[in-house]
Amino acid sequence: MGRAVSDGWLLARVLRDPAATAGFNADMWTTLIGIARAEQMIGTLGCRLDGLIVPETAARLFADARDAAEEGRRAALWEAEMARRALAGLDCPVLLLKGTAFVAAGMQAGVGRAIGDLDILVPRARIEEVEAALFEAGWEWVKEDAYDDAYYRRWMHELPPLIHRDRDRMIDVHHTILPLTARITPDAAALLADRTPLAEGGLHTLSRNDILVHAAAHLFADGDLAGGMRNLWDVHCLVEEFGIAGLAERARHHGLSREVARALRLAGCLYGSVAYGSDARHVGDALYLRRLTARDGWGRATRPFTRFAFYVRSHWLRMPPAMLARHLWIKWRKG
Amino acid sequence: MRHRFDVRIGPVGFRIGSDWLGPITQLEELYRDYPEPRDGIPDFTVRLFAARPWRRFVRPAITIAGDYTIPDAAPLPLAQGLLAAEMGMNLQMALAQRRYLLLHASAVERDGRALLMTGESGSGKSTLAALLSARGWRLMGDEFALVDLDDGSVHAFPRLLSLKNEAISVVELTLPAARFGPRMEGTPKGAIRHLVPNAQAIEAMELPAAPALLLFPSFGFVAETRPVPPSEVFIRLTQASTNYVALGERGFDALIRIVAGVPAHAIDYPDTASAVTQVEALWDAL
Amino acid sequence: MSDEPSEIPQGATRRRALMLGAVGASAIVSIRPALAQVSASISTCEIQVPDRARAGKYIAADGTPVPAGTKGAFAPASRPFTGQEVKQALAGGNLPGIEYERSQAYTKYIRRLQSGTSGFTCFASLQMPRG
Amino acid sequence: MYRAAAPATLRIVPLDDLTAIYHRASGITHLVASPVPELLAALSEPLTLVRLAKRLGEEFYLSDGEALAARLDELVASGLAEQL
Repeated sequence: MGRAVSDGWLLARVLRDPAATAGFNADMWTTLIGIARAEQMIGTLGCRLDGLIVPETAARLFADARDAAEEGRRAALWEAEMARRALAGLDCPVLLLKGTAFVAAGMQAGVGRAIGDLDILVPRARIEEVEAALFEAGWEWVKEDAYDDAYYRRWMHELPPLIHRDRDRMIDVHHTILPLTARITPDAAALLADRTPLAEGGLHTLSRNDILVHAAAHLFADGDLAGGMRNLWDVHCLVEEFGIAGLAERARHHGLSREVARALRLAGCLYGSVAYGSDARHVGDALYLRRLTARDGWGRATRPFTRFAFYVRSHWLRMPPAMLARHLWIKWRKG
Repeated sequence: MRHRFDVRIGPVGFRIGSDWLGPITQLEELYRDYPEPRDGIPDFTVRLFAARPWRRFVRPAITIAGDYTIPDAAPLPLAQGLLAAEMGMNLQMALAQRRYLLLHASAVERDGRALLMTGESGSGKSTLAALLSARGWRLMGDEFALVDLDDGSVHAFPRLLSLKNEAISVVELTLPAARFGPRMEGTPKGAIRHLVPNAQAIEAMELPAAPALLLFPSFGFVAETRPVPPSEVFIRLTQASTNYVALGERGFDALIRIVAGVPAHAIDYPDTASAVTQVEALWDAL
Repeated sequence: MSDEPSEIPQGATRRRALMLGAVGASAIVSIRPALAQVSASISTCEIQVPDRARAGKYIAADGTPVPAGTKGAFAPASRPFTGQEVKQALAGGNLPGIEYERSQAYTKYIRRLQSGTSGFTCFASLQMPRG
Repeated sequence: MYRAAAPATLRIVPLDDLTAIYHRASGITHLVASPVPELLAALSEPLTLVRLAKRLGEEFYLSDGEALAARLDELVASGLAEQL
């Protein structure tokens, strides 16, 4: 490693080159582990370092993290299976998204990855049937208040979240990959049409390129970059595993060329994905990297002003100005 | 962070960072005979900090966080900094420990065999553990019993015992020579005073013990003991464990091993004296 | 089944009756995670105010349980609150169907819940980061 | 048609009146009463409700056939059995 870093860059460099941990002292290990936990990448790190010579205590922590990821994988796949059973009667395409798709398809991006809710994509025209079938199988509303519910239904790209009454697991049912309010409108029909079947069971994933487009859209056209290091690791793994043939055209088709290009550049900067233009940094990339790596050795979020700027930006991107104002006003009144 | 204290309790290493010196000084004093984390690498990090910068000085309030966090947990006044640190350590264990099946139980050892006592707080398991340690039992812990996932043995986690309200004076009388932390009034659980485990507990904290008896004490009834059927033990322990579900099949194996191999009794006791008698009677009957 | 014996072939062992239970009854209990479960339900878990151990106590304005009837304190909640209701209250909202001061007192009480009390598992599960 | 989870995915441990079952596919532990273990055994191959009742009848007296459907619904909801 070059200069001693103690922010997200430390994690990035180790994920990029596990051998960089050679000669780490106790404090560097402690810092690395603290940052990885805060970024919810400790499982990924544990898998990257598997088999390397590391201090016994660190090795135990990484083994624990791999165990945790394995149990998380089991639970995620089971939720997908129960959703499949619930929707089997509908004869309607069901696509797994994000982490669950990665592990279901056995992709590199899924190795050791923390997985939260189950995200699925279905045709917008079928969404009421899907909703009904899920209710039938024991999912119910996470009781949101009226405004949130109306907001979701009118403006978001998904149903309000459902939770299973017995298994306590949430499912997000999407009909496209960006909010309807976003200035960009991806081609949802194409996302569905070009789906890739999973080995067994009648579930699907997005096409390889659409998975990358989705990751980029989620990161830059929707989110406030929270969890960005993990999402860019996904991008890095996908690019390394499947390449980017036809990606540029696909991104253009969905109107997400800028986002995809930026995802590739930043993944290249952080993780050294075979450089797809990552050496030609664009204006603003530095600011993104500053936000993405804003952690300290105690796992604390740092650089509050940069974080806040990206938070505001995320809302700006999601909504027309007048609606944003109304949204923030209502949220503010609700405290 | 400004101030830092590292310690190992049983097999688990902690790093505690604090915006204030006070809690760190108390920890250094009370844990002075404890070792450092193995390899200098703690298992968990705890952070005690001021939610707002000025809160370091103005009515200082301690927010508890760490590797694993409850963001909205109520801040504690600086005077309760020691409690905040203990809560922070417990929280890391409860949320993220997965090398052992974690049972919310107190544990004492005799002849290499462990007695586990589990129940909701207020069941008196801390007090009983303290009193038994005064009678020659080795204290293994008053909060968590760590069940080894491979061989089912119980590992000690002898952190400071947290005594509450009436229990404080009871133990102060029984163990006049023992070392105590400051008495903290008006905590979320009333008055709390921490007891430093005795030398025997600290010296032997590396030694696991085979679980031999499992008790479910409850306070405030006429003295009575009854055996608990396996399925009830199974259910109770899944609820007494903070990580049973997270451990998957290994947790199932560990739990079945206890249910099948360790006799279990529920004991109701009117006062701690009779509790000790009931416990030792059951132990001698093994 | 009076003719039961005749149904049994010579030498066959006596058949055990299989109790299928009542239609409404339940024969399966699935173990729910305690505190450690990261994405625990926020719609199904519940918090009693006060919890069973302190049943009947009133809740003072600062959230501490006090003897029933204490002046200025609030009577126990008529029903347990769901995790979602508590979550919104913690975020600055009001517990449903309750006036502001009472809601504040209950919320303070819930914030004071510590590990070991039944509600804490639910309270804690509300706060876990979701991956 | 109903089919139980494959035996290889189930850890079945009788405790007393109740039986503990760890389901490897889901990572979920179930504590079950009779007739659940018997149903899981009988459904090792896919069966219709009628055939299942017949199969069980060869081995047991069925106290109340009405409840059989209810028990099957429970099995399906728990994921220990699948309706095909």
